[in-house]
Amino acid sequence: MTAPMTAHTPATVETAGSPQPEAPHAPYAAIVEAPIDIPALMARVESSGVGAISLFVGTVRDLNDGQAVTGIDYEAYQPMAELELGRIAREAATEIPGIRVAIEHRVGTLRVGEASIVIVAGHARRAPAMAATQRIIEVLKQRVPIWKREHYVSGERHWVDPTRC
Amino acid sequence: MTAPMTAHTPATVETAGSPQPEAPHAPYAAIVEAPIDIPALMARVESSGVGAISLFVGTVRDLNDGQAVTGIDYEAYQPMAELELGRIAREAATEIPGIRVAIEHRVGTLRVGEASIVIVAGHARRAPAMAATQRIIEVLKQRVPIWKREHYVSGERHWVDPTRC
Amino acid sequence: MSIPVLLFASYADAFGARRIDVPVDSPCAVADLISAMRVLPGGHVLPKEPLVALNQAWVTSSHPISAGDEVAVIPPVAGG
Amino acid sequence: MSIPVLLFASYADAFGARRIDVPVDSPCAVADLISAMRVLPGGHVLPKEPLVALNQAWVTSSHPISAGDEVAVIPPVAGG
Repeated sequence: MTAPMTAHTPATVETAGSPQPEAPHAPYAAIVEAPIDIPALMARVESSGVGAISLFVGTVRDLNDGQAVTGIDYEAYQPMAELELGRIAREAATEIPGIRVAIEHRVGTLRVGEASIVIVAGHARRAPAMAATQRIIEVLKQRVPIWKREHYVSGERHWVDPTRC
Repeated sequence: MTAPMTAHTPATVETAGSPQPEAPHAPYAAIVEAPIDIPALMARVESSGVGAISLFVGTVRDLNDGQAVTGIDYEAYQPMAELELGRIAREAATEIPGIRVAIEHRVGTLRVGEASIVIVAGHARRAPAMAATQRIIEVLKQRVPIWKREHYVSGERHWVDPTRC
Repeated sequence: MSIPVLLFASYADAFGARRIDVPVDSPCAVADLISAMRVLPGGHVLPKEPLVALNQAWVTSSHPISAGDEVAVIPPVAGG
Repeated sequence: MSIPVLLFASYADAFGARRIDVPVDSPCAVADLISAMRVLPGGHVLPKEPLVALNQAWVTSSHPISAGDEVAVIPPVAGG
């Protein structure tokens, strides 16, 4: 049996409410078991200097590679996944000055339609905000130790191996 | 005095809850006066076949062209703005098959941090969802008859003219 | 004839109204209407080729205007 | 010596455990550990170059392993 590892305190520390809107933003990244609260995650990047917020939400869909999917188990190597998410967020902050990032990846058993990943990026301007979410989701899919096991209508369950696509 | 025109019924009709997830999605586009309800807007593109949702949120920031901004009046040629938003959404749906789009642009007086525009795009896959929000915000800024008057700390208010930047 | 023209934002401020009636010869194209507006008080704010919408759709300067059309002369847009 | 190895997802299923102890000679590099795992029951699932993390950071196959390191042999990742 491969139950998901439990999620505890986020590996990175969120920024304290700063009186200086220009102070660098400490990225927030966490692995969570509860449904992701998107407005709360957005609030983590809001700031009076932010003019653009880009969000990416990954959801469980009912079809993959032609097979009807009824749900997905997400499992993580929890402490490393959280560390790696935080590293990716900090890399984005280094490459895109002024970016404010918040990421949550959910683990456990998700139903069709539920969000597995939410990435939020805020910036004074539109292009850097959008570039950040795009960059982060691509790197995340390469580097964060998380796996998913799809449940099919047939009752079968299989671990997804993206290297075989 | 140039008070914003009032917003009424959306020009485009939202899709009825369809039993067929593959049915084409009627884009939703509206000019609104109340704060934009982002979760409600997201719900308009959710579907069991959607695996990726991209959102763009434009917010009022406290600085523009070096001037401290305290708020913005958004004014629209309301019926045409709603029509044009709907046209842009339908063009995106034609160019990106399977895309589901919901857009709200707010008018009236907004404080720093409030959202003026929210664009949501859902798709089975990530790249088309992200391409749709990017495309729509760029076209929207060219074609939708909406104007903004910034309020400065000095008490002055000026209509923004992007053609002079 | 006289064409009612909708104005918004900085143009409404410049012409001092959100709707003005502009006297033009018939037949009339968009360019003729703009020429007539330039000599009115506030007309100096109009750029070389102002944006114009006819019946809530964008048109170019050669487009004819008919009695009953909804005409709007539109300042540089700044949505988003 | 014996190296405790963390396993997840399809590898945990294949080896029948979420943690196994793998006997290796000392000194030992990542590649030596993987070779030792290939002959264990379930070892057939390992690809040519499996992903390995040492103390929760990615390492390559030449990286040395010391007693006390947290070692994880990691299936193809599928987050997002």
